Amino acid sequence: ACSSGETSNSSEGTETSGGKTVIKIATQSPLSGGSSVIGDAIKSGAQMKLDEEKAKFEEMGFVLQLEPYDDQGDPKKGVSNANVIGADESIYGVIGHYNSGVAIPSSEVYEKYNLVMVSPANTAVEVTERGLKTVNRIVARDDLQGPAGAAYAVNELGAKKIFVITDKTAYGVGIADTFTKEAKDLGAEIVGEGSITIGEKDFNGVINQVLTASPDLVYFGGLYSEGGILIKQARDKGITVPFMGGDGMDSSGLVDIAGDAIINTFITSIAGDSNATEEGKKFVADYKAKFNKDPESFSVYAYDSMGVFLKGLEDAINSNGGKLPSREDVATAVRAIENYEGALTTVTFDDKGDNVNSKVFIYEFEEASYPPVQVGEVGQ
Amino acid sequence: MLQELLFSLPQVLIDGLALGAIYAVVALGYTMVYGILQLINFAHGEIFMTGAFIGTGFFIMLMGMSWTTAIPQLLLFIIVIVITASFTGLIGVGMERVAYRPLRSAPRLIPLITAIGISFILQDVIRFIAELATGRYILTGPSLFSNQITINFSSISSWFNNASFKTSFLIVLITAILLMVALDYFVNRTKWGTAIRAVSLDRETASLMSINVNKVISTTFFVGSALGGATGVLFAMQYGTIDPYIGFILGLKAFIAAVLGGIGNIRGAMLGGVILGLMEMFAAANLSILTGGIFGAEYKDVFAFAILIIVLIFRPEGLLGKPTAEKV
Amino acid sequence: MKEKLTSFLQNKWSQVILFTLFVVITSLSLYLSQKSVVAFLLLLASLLVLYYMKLKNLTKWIVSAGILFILLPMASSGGPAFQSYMEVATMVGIYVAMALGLNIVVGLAGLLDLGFVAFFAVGAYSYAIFATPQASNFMPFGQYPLGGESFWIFLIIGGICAAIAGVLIGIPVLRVKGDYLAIVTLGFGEIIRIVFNNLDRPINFTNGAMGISSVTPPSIFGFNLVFPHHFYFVTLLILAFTIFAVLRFEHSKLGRSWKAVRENEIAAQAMGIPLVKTKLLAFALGATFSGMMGVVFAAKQAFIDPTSFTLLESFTILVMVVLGGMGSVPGVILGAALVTILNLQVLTELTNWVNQLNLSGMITIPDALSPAKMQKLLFGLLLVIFALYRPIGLIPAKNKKFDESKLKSSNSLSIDRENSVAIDKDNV
Amino acid sequence: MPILEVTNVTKEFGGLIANKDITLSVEKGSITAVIGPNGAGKTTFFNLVTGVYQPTSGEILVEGKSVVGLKPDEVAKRGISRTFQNIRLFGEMTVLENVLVGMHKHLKTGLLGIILNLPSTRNEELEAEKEAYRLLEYFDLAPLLNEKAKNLSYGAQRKLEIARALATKPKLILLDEPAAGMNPKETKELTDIIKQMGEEFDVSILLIEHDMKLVMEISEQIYVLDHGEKIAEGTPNEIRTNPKVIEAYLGSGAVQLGQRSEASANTTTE
Amino acid sequence: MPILQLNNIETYYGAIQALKGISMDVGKGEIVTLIGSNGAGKSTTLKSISGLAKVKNGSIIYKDKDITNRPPHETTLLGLAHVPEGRRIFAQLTVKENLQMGAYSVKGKDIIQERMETVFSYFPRLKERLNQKGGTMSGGEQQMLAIGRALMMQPEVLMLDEPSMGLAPIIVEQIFEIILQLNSMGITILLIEQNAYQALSIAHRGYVIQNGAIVLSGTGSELIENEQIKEAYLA
Ligand SMILES: Nc1ncnc2c1ncn2[C@@H]1O[C@H](COP(=O)(O)OP(=O)(O)OP(=O)(O)O)[C@@H](O)[C@H]1O
Ligand SMILES: Nc1ncnc2c1ncn2[C@@H]1O[C@H](COP(=O)(O)OP(=O)(O)OP(=O)(O)O)[C@@H](O)[C@H]1O
Ligand SMILES: CC(C)C[C@H](N)C(=O)O
Ligand SMILES: [Mg+2]
Ligand SMILES: [Mg+2]
Repeated sequence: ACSSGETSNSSEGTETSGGKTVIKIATQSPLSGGSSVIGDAIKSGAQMKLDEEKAKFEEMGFVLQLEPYDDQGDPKKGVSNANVIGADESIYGVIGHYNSGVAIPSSEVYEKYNLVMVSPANTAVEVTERGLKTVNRIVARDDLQGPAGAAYAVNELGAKKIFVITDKTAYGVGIADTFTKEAKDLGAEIVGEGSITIGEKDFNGVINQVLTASPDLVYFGGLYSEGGILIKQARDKGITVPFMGGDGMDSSGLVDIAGDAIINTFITSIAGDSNATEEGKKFVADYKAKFNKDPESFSVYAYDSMGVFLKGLEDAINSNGGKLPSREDVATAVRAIENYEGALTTVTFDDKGDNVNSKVFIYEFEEASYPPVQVGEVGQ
Repeated sequence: MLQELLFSLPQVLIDGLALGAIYAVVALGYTMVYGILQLINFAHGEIFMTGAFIGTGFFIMLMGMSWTTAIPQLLLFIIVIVITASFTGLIGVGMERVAYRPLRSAPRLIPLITAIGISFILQDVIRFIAELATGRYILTGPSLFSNQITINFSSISSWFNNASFKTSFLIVLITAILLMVALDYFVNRTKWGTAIRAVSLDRETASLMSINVNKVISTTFFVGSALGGATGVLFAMQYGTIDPYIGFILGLKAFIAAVLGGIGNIRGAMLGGVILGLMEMFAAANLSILTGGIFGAEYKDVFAFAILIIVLIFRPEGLLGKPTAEKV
Repeated sequence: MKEKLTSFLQNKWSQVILFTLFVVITSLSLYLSQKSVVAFLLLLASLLVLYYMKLKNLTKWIVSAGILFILLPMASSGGPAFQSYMEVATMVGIYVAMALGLNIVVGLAGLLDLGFVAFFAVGAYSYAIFATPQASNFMPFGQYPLGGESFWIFLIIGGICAAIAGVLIGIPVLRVKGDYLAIVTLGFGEIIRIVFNNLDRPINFTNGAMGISSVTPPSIFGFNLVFPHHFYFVTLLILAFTIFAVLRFEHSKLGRSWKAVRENEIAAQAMGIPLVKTKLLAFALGATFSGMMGVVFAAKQAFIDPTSFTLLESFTILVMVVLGGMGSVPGVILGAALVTILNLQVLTELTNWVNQLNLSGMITIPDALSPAKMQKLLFGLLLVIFALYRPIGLIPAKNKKFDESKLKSSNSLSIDRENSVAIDKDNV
Repeated sequence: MPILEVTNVTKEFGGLIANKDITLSVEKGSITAVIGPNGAGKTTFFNLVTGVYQPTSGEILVEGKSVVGLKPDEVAKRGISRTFQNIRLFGEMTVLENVLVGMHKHLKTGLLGIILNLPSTRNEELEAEKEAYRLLEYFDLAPLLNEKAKNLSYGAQRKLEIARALATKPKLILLDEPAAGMNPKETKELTDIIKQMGEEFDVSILLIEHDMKLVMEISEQIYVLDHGEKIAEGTPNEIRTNPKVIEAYLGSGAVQLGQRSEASANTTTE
Repeated sequence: MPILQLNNIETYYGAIQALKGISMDVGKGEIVTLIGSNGAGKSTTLKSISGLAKVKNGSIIYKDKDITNRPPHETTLLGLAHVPEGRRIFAQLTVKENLQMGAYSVKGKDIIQERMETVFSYFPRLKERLNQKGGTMSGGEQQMLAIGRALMMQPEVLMLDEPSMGLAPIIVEQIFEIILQLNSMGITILLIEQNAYQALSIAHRGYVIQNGAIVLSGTGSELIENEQIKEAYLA
């Protein structure tokens, strides 16, 4: 009933609006549940780019439409949505997801439907490692991020004894593994491995392990909501050594939760500072104006992901003589993109769909405020 | 191995006690409602969560007012916990009125459905309110009673490491003990307590003994929910950060604690809560040491469940529960 | 007037005509207006209407099979939403089968099980591990991944694995009763999930939290099953088998022994029913259906990880059973279908629709109240309303009605004693 | 050989000795009664025989084989069936289904037979239903076959329990106060049914009953328990006049008011 | 001037009408008995009076007050004690606690203790088993406990639903004597009995219920002599 009001023309399988062909782009991100703040930011970033480009495509005879989906951070929901998205032939691309755990199974579905996906946030190695031709991402992978953190920890912070904690999710375990491997290679000793359970608030058990092991750096693979509490409780227990984490900790929420305890914490992130470039600054200002709130670190990546996709779509339309291309064509065109200049990123995909220009940034919290100070940057 | 175990033991015991005390008081609420209606009130965890939010909200509000700086923190705490407990108590009573009372004669599992439904509703309503008021729903309250106290265990023997805790730990522990003792008195020493048991056994006959069954049930819900809400405040104070989803897991753990102790049994719930807290903390800190790294802290819940199951196999009525004698 | 209408509606033939009309209209509108979810749902609802019609059971079976196997796929096949309808229908099928399995345990045998999803997980993992290279981590012989043909064997293996898990979990049943049992099953459910989540070490069985991806799609005669409509038919077949079996159980010696144990354990024992064996059988059989659907699920998702098997999932299945009507096969089917469709389609569509309005600026909703976040609230509200409105379940369980005339036999033990009080020995 | 032979059976509950050194036997084809004051241990004795409780000491033989240590369902398979003092029907199941449950152990069908709905299964099922129906007819319950058991009147429930117990085709049936809650007329009807039942179904009967009219009319042998001990045994006529039994159990029968305190003083000493 | 009066009571269980207009009265100090076969509506009548069953039509007057559909916890406070059918002992409470429940509305430990002693004088067995769980008592012991529990309320009207069910003959005698004794102390008794003969022989008056309606009433001795009754209930 919900969409039955739309005009439809089932014989061709495409929808039209005012004589122009409708092209829909879906976003999939957690709009509800624990990470809905960032999920919202991803949707909004993508929406902003789409709105900006609408006029251009209108001239070419196409109406762009955003279809936001809520994957709830749940693989099952993501796959179920993916099937719905894949089946809707007027959808030509997906921007998403936030969680690799959702992106991996969902992309298997997109591949079946030849539907291209551009990810603004997924870092797990496996996302692009399965040889799927529709899967692309503009951010760095955990096997860049983890080692970058390890190198910084060992070389710059002089950590010799490291304690690694994970939240036992796909993301947390994935990044911690890459970190651990590199740290060992660099000569550091892993003096203990612990884990916490998502959703709990008392992490004293693992903190006591840390106390016993007395490391000189603690690495946490997980998200800010647990990370913040972990740091706070650890500091309460007198653990003063540096903490380090990955992009999952890159959120203003981390500071809200940990408060002053956040000082002496380092994070690696695949998201750069939006204000670093002129375009970025403009983006931040526009975003604020449009949505009446500050962008999250991933907003600009969603914006750029949408940009990359629309560029590919445009290329595909052009090479199809201005007519609606097939999904395969769009996927090929997106993969073929070189040196796309977004608001913050420059995108060139390699044959796996990874962005060769992706970078990892290292930040330090010197005081209890967000964003933290950038102390390093690693490219491929 | 033993050395490492002993080394962290004092701290593990303290942390386990703090967590256990919280489990115990939440478990009391479960046990009370179960005791009278044989209903697993799955929404109880959400009452606890609501209490945590109301309490934190009050703290934030009161701390924002200038005149409160003149009041000692302890007094402030008492005010907040009393107000919160009355609020959640009333929510509990309302919940019983709307969602459980109409189903008294329905099949036993139906109220379980409304309980789950109420849980979802409470989670989302609290989230709305928090998000509308503060822009986010993960809330961090003002830190109260955060002085660190260190006990010098290492001076007793070099086997032990020092243990430290915040003042809030003492407050949690003392409040929890007070609540438990008061409740224990209420249930075991007053006529109300026997009335509660009579109602739970046979409502009709209880009413023939001049017992106002509805009133007894409402009171039980009020007391149980007030306890839950009060614990929410304790929790928020001890751990600082709360979100609308803390109730589910914690509620579940508390329920397990109640079963471990013997569901329906007040002292059992307390014992179960403390044991569960200690066990969890011990497992989280030592499992990987004990198993040479094969099983890590991630198996702490498995450990806790395994103990529970073993206990139930050997004592099917829980640690302090009495076997229900059925005359054939 | 009103009476005429009722009598018209009571008449068998007018029912048939109206029903046919209904089915034709909904199918046509589904076919013509492909995105009409309403038409899709109404067509499904025709099965419910059919259930209440005054027809022979066999006729009902044939008609519903016709609708599900032919009409529904055909009517929805015409347009872009086809796969999404099939996806939803497949999920409905999976959940219905699981709920029917749980219904044996909870509804018939009266054993409250809060960890039922564990069996689903066991089934899913048993296929996923062997249909990916995962198995080569611990299997010294054989080549992995196994081909898609193995799927069919794994339907049985998955069922058996789940049944074994059911028996293992059921063993504490020997001792624990009532709500204690609930907590023990909950514990086992969580243990299984946590173990799957961590069994990447010391030997990598399950790939832990990372999950197992790229599960080989099933194939039949060299044809790969990948799209939702393929799985739709697979699910439907298994579901048909499940319903068939469950209905048989219900009114057999077995079903009666479950119910007897549920009603009164001591009396059941006195009638020679062994408690332990009867309960274990309920666990095992209930688990089997769940395990089989687990295999289908793993194949359909092509990816599984432990987050699909949480406690909440177990609760949801329990909600389906209780809401539908404990012990009632049609009730449980309706309950499961309703809850699944509500979660996967209605609430999602509703959110998408409000989202669209929001995006197009027709209405503005504050972020905190965004419809996506309302789903749980709505679901919760619906649960409460349903439960209050129909505390006995949507379609409560009915006892089998025996036909007296068929049971009367000539060599009756006693004479007609309607009017006489004492028994007259000579007449026997 | 007696169908049931109990020697020196004792059962303690904590400190309480509910059955003390009881020895008795039930002859094949007989109707035997156990009587005694409330709390004498009669029901406990039934529970011991049927495996609900295990004796603290002593031996229980059914057709010469020991049943001590067996679970209730195993005892049932040895051919012992019973009714309960506090009625235990399967309340949500229909009257006919209740009787069908009683036939459980005689149905041979396996899992496969049920799933495939084999003709043999269907036949067996139909036969069982017919037989159950015949039992219901016997107890005048046939018109109620599709009622839920819990909706039956008290008297009907008692009869249904007997019917269900008979459905197990027992060699020995234990009836625990079958006439409780019935009025004299109904009790009379029941007396006739029980009397006839023994021969009809080739079953020995052991019953507990406080209605002396019923007991005296149908029992061949009576055992009297008091405080867990057997204080007397014999034919109805012997029991009727046994002073011990009169004092402990029967009372004067026609006591007039005013003798109350004396009578109660007698029965409650020790 | 009756202490308890029922005017055309109609009571339903769902759609089933159990009472079809029952009118009767109980005089102060009387023993009144209700007889009738299984399912006639005897228990329902008592339930309607005490408030356990909801009366749809008609009124119940107790001591000049209309108590129709008052909840049980109020009617008991007014002095109407109801000993329900099937004893309904609190199985998990001890004998002592069961008795205490009977005196739930009574304040003062001494009074409770005093009443308990009175109960023990009727039923010494209860004193012996003070700390045994009610549920493990034998059937007869439970019946004693149920009556004892009601006596703890010191009611003005005692309604007994089949008190002799399951009791040894000697105890049945005692129960009937106790009923007489209680009555002689001024307690009004409303008695349901299967054993119509015994009930009628101690009752001042009796009512016969059939299918939810009263078909006959009269003094105890009248009814005992009645042929219809002899045939239907006295066998
Ligand atoms: N499970 C038990 N635990 C403790 N005591 C018990 C238990 N079962 C029975 N008793 C006690 O054992 C004694 C005998 O009880 P039993 O039920 O056998 O009596 P009975 O002869 O059947 O009496 P009645 O005629 O009143 O039914 C009673 O005093 C009773 O309280
Ligand atoms: N809870 C109930 N629900 C439905 N029907 C009931 C209920 N209780 C009693 N009835 C019905 O109401 C009618 C009157 O029952 P009631 O219990 O008053 O009979 P009674 O005269 O006390 O019989 P008995 O001698 O067996 O105790 C019966 O037909 C009975 O089936
Ligand atoms: C969960 C988030 C921190 C996102 C993370 N980079 C991922 O790919 O899963
Ligand atoms: Mg007995
Ligand atoms: Mg009655």
